[in-house]
Amino acid sequence: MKVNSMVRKNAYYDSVTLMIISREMKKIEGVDEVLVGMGTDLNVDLVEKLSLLTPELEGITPNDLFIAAKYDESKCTMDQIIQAFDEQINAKQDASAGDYQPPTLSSAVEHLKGANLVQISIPGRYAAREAEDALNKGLNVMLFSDNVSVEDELKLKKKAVEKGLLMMGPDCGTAIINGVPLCFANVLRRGAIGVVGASGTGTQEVTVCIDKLGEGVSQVIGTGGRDLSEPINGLMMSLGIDALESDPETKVIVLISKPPAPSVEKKILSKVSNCRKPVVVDFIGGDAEAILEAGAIPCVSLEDAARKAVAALRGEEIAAFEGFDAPENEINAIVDKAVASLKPDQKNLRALYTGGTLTDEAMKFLGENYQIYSNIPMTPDMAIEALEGEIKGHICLDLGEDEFTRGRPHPMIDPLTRSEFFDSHVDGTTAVVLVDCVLGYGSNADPAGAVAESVNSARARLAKEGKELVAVASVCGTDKDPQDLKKSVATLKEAGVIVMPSNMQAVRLVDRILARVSE
Amino acid sequence: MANFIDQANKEALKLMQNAQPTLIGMGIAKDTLPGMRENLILHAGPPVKWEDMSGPLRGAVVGGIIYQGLAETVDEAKELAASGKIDFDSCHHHLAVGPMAGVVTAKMPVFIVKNLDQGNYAYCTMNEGLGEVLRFGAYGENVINHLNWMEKTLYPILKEAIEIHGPIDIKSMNAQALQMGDEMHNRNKAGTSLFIREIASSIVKTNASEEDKVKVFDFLNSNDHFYLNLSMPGAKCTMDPVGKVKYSTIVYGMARNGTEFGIRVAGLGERWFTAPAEIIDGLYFPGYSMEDANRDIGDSCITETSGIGGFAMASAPAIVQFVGGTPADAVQYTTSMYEITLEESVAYKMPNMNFRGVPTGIDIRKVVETQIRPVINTGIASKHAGVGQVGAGVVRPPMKCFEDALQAFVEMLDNEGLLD
Amino acid sequence: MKTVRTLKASRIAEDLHTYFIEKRYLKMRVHSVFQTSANLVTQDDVLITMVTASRDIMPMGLTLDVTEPFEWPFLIDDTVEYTGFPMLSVPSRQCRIELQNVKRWTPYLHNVKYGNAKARLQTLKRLKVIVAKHDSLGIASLVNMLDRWENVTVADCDNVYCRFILYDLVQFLQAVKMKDWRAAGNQATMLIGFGPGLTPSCDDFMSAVLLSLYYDEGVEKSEREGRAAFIESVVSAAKKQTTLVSASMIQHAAEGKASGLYLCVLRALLEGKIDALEDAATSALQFGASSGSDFLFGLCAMHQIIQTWRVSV
Amino acid sequence: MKVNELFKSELKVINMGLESFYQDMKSQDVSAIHVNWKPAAGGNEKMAALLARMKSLQ
Repeated sequence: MKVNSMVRKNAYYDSVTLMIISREMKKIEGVDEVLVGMGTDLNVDLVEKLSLLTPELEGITPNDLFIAAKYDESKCTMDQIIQAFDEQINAKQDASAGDYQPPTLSSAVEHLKGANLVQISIPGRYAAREAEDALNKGLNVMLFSDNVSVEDELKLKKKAVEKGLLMMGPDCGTAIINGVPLCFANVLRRGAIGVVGASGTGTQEVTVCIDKLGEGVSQVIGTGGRDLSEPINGLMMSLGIDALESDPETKVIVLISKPPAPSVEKKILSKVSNCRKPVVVDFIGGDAEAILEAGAIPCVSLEDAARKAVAALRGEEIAAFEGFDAPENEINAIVDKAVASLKPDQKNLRALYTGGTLTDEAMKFLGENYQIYSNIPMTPDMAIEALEGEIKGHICLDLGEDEFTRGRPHPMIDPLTRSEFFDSHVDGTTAVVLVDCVLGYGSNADPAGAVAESVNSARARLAKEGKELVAVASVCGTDKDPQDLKKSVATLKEAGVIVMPSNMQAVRLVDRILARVSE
Repeated sequence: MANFIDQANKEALKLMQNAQPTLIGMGIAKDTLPGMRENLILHAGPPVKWEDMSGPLRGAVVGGIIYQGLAETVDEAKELAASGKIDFDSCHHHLAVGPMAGVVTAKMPVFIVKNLDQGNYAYCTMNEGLGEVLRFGAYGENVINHLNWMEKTLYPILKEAIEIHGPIDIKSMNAQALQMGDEMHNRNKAGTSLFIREIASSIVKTNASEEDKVKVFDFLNSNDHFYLNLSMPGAKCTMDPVGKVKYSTIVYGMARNGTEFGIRVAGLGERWFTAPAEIIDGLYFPGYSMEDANRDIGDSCITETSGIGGFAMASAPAIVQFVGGTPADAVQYTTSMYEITLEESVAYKMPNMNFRGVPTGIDIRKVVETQIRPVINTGIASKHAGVGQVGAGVVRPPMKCFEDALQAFVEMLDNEGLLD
Repeated sequence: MKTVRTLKASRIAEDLHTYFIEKRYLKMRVHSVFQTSANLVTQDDVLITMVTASRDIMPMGLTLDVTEPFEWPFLIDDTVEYTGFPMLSVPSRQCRIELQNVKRWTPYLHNVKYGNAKARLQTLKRLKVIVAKHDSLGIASLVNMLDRWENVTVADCDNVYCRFILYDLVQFLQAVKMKDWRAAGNQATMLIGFGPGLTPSCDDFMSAVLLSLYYDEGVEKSEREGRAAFIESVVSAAKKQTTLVSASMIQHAAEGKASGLYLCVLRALLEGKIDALEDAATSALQFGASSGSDFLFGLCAMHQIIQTWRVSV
Repeated sequence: MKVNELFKSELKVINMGLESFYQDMKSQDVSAIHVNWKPAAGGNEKMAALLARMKSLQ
C-alpha cells in the first residue's frame, strides 16, 4: 500500500462537487482510502489518524485543497487518482445542457440563421434524401456518407448544377471552404491556389505540400471518387472549375483525380483549355500529352502538382520535381545506413497505408520496378488473395479499403487495423516498412504515436531473431493541425522511423533501399 | 396548393388562436354538466372500469361515493363501486376535466368556463389544496369535511362573487401569469394571485359572514394551485372545438386515468388512442422513490395539449428544479416542442424566449416522424390511496398512442378513397 | 477595439447594499469561480458572493440577470473595482456589472410568528426524518443519535468523518444544553473547519447553531453575556481555522443572516409549519447552497436543545 | 453562381451525422449546429411508410 497526496493552492470547488467526487474516487480499483477536502487543521488531523499523512500536507492552509490517498501501487497510481479527480470536476461542469440540437434539417435551418452548407455523414441509405432536401433549401452539400447509388448521385448533382450549388460527394472525405476544413482536412494557410479533387488523401497531400512550400489555398472542393466516371460525367469537377475561375481570390487551379473515364477526361480538358487561369492537372498516371494539349500543366506526383501550382502562382519556371529535398549525399548516407543494418534474407517491402491515393502513388511507382502483392495490384495475379495466408514477397496495402474496414472505423480514425497488420505481416523477411501518417481534423488524435508504438513492438520482435527493422514514413499534415506536424515527426523520429517530407519522397527512398537489398 | 390536411390544420389552429376561455359562473355538477346524474361518477383520463382502476383513483371514487351520500362506510362504498350500480365515465365525455384522480360527483360545485369564440363550455371542480385530498385518493373524514366546507361555504361565496364581478377572462389571466413565471400546470402561484386580486372586492361585497370571507381568503391564499382548476377548463374549452375539425392531425385531448394514457386526434373524432401510462422517473420527496409512485394520472395535461404547461417550461424557471433540471434544460424542453407543433401562440408569449409564443398545435405526424413526444410537467401521486403527492417530474405520453392514431388516420383516408 | 461587456444585477442583499454605500471606494479580488456563483474578496477580507438566477442569493451577495449556462467574464485573482458609481467593473476584462435599480433582498428573517410548542415539536420531528432519509456525505447521518446522545457508539457512524468527530460533537452539544457557554466555546474550536466540502461540514453545522441562537426568542437576561461571548469565540475561531467562505458564512449566521433557502427552513421550523418545512427542506437538500444536510442537521440539534430548555423552564 | 456567393459569406455549417465533425467545427469557432438526426419515425418502417403515404397528398 502506498500513501500519497496532492495539494492545490487556493483551489475552490463547491461542497457538493467535492463530496460527490470523493465518493466516486473511492470506486477506483486499488484505492483503499481517499480523502478530499480543504486543508483545515482538523481535516489534517483526520488525515493523520487515517495514516494518510505526507510531509506535503504540513504547510497546507485552510484555503488549499488536498487529496490524500492510500492505494495498491500494483493496481493504480496517484496520477490516475488525480486524473479521476479532474475528470469528475469537469464532468460536473459539463453537466449543464449543451447547445440545442434540432432533430431535422428544416428545424436546423431555422435555428442557424444564414446556414449555407450541410455536412452529411449519416448512413448512406438515408443520405440522398437529406442531401436532396438540403439542395432544395438552397444549401451547399458536403456528403461524407458512402453507399449512395450512382442514380442518386447523378440526380443530386444535376440538381446542384441547376441551382449553382456545391454537391461534394458522396464519399467525399476532404474539402476546405472559406478556410474551414470539412471532415478529413488539414488546417492550411489561406492563399490563391484553388483545388478541385476527386480523391481525398490525394487532395490532402497536394494541399499540405502547398502549405509546406509557403503558399495557401483559396478553396478546396471535393467531388467524391465517382465524379469523373462515365455516368456522373464530371458534373462537380466542371462546376468547381467554373466556380474557381470566377472566384477573384483564386489565381491558380489544381485538379486532382485518378485517371478519369476517357469521355469525361475529354470533357474536363476541353473546359480546362477554355479556362483563363493556369490549371495544374494531376490525373494520377493519366495522359500527360492530352493535358499539355489542353494548355494545362501535367504532373508526375502529388507533390509535383503542389510545386508546379506554387511555381505558376509565383511566376517561376515550371519544372518536374523527381528528386529529394535533401542533398543526394545525405540520401545516400540514409540508404547506406539502412541497408547496412539489414540481414541478407531481409528483402521485402511492407507498405501499410491508411490513405487511398497515397497507396496509388506508391503502387504506381514501385509497381513498375517490383512485383508487389496488393489489394490494388498492377496485374491480377498480384492480387492479395493470391497470397493465401503464407506471406512472401513485397506487399502494399490500402487499409482504408472496404475489405479491411468492414465493421470498424477507417484506419485514419482508428489505427488498430494497421497495428494488427504490423503484428501479422512484418516478419523476418521484411526489409522496409513504408507508412503514411495523415493528420488533420477528423483523423485520429495521434496517428504518429500509434505508428511509433507498432514500430517499437515489431522491432522488439525482430530483435529476437537478431534483426533490425527499417521504417520509412511521411506525414501528411501541417503545424496548424490539431495533431501538429512537428510533434508527429518528432514522435516518429524518436521511434527510429525515417521521416520524409512527402509521400513521393518516401516512396523514392524506399525504392533506393529495395534496389540495394535485391541486388 | 396545400393539401386538405394542411387546410384542416389551419382551420384548427385558427380555433386555438381565437379561443376566448372566460369564467362566467359556477354551478352544481348535476345541474350543469351534460349527462350528469346521481349514480354517475366521473374520473380523469380515458374511460376505465372499477376493476382496472389504480389505488388513488379507487380511493377517490370511494371518497366521492361517501361524499355524495351513496354509502356511509368505506366498505359499503367499495362494495357499491364494484356492484355495477354506479356508472363510471370519463370527465372529458361530459365537457369536464379534473386534476389527478379527477373525480366529480353529482353534487360537487364546478366552475363554468365558456369559450366566447365558439360558444362551447367546459367545467372543473374547485381545487382542494394540498395534503390529504380526494384528488390523490384520500377519503378520510377530514377529506369529506373539507369537501363539505367547499360546497357549503366556499362555493356560495365564490359563486356570488363571480356574479357580482362578472365574467373573468381566463385567456388574458393566463397570458399575464405566464409572464410572471407560471406555466399553468405545475406552477400556478401567479395565476392564483391574479385571481385573488381580481375577485377580492367582489368577495367582500358578498352577503357572507366576515368569518367565512376570511376563511375563504385564507384558503385561496394557502393554495398555490387554486388557479390550476381554471387553467384546465380554459384549455379544455379551447381544445374541444378543434376536435370537430375533420382531417386535422392535431391532438385535441391528452389525459391519464392512472392506468392508461389516452390521446384524441381532431380528424379521428372522439376515439381514444391508449397505452399503459408510464411511471414517472422524476424527483421524489425524501423518503419516496419510484416504487411508491402510481402510474401517470390526471386530466391536467390538457394544459400541454393547448400549448402551456410543460410546453411553456422556459417561462417558469422556478419549477425547473422540481423536475430535476436547470433553466437551460427548461429552454431546451420548450424549444424541442416547436419541433412537433404547427404554430406559435399569438396570445401566450414567453419573455425569456424573446417573447416567442408557446408551441401550439401538436401534430401526430410530427410526433411520429421526429420521435419527440410531448413533454408534460406533472405531480406524482402515491400508488397507495390517500398518501398524496410523492414527487414531481416530467412525463411523456407513450409513443404507441401516436402511432396507433397515425395508422387509424391513414386507414380513415384509405376508407374514404383519398389516398392512392 | 473591444467593447465593454455589461451585465446587470437583478437582486442585491441589503447588507451588501449598505456596505457599498458606506465604502464609496473598494478594490476587490476574484476569490473563486464556480458554475453558478463567484466570490469576490475585499482588502478587508470581506467576501461578496455573486450568483446566477438558478442559485440562492446569499448575505453580502447579489444575483446576476444572465441566461444560463453562464460563463463568468473574469478569472480568479482578477481585480474588481467599485468607485461609488452603481456598478462594479473588471478593468482587465472590459466588463462591468450594473447595480442600478436593483431589487433589495433581506438576508435575515423578520416578522417571525413563533408557533406553539406542539407545532414546533412536529416540524422538528419532521425535519429529523427528512435529514435522516437524505444520503449524506458529511456528518448529517448523526442526526439519528440526537435522541440518545449520551449512549452513542461508533456503530452510529456511517463514514469516517462521523467517526472522527462524534465524541467532540457530543461534548459540544452537552455543553450547549447545560448552557455552559465557556465550555461550548472551547469545544467549538474542536469542530470548526472539520469535514468534507468547501464549507467543511462542521461549519455548516455551526452556522445552523448560531443562526438558531440568534432567533431563539426566550433568552434570559442573565445568560445574554455568556451567549454573546460564546458566539464571539466561534466567529473568531472560524477566522483562524477554516476557509474564507466558511468563516463568512459563520459570521453571517452570528448576525442572523443566511441564504434564502436556509432562512425558509428556519422560518418554517420556528413557525411550526409542516408543509412549508417540507418544501424548503427538500429544496435546501437538493438545490440549496453547499452541504445543506449538515446545516439542517445543525438546526435539528440546536432546536432539540432549545425545546429541552423550554421544557425545563 | 450561388457557389461564389458562398465563397464571399461567412461559412455556417449544419452538421448531420458524426458529432465529432461538429465538435471540430466548434473548436475552430465556426458557426455550426448539429442535427440530432434519426431516421424518420425512428427507423420504424411501417410508420415511415404511413408518413410517406400521407405526405404524398398534394
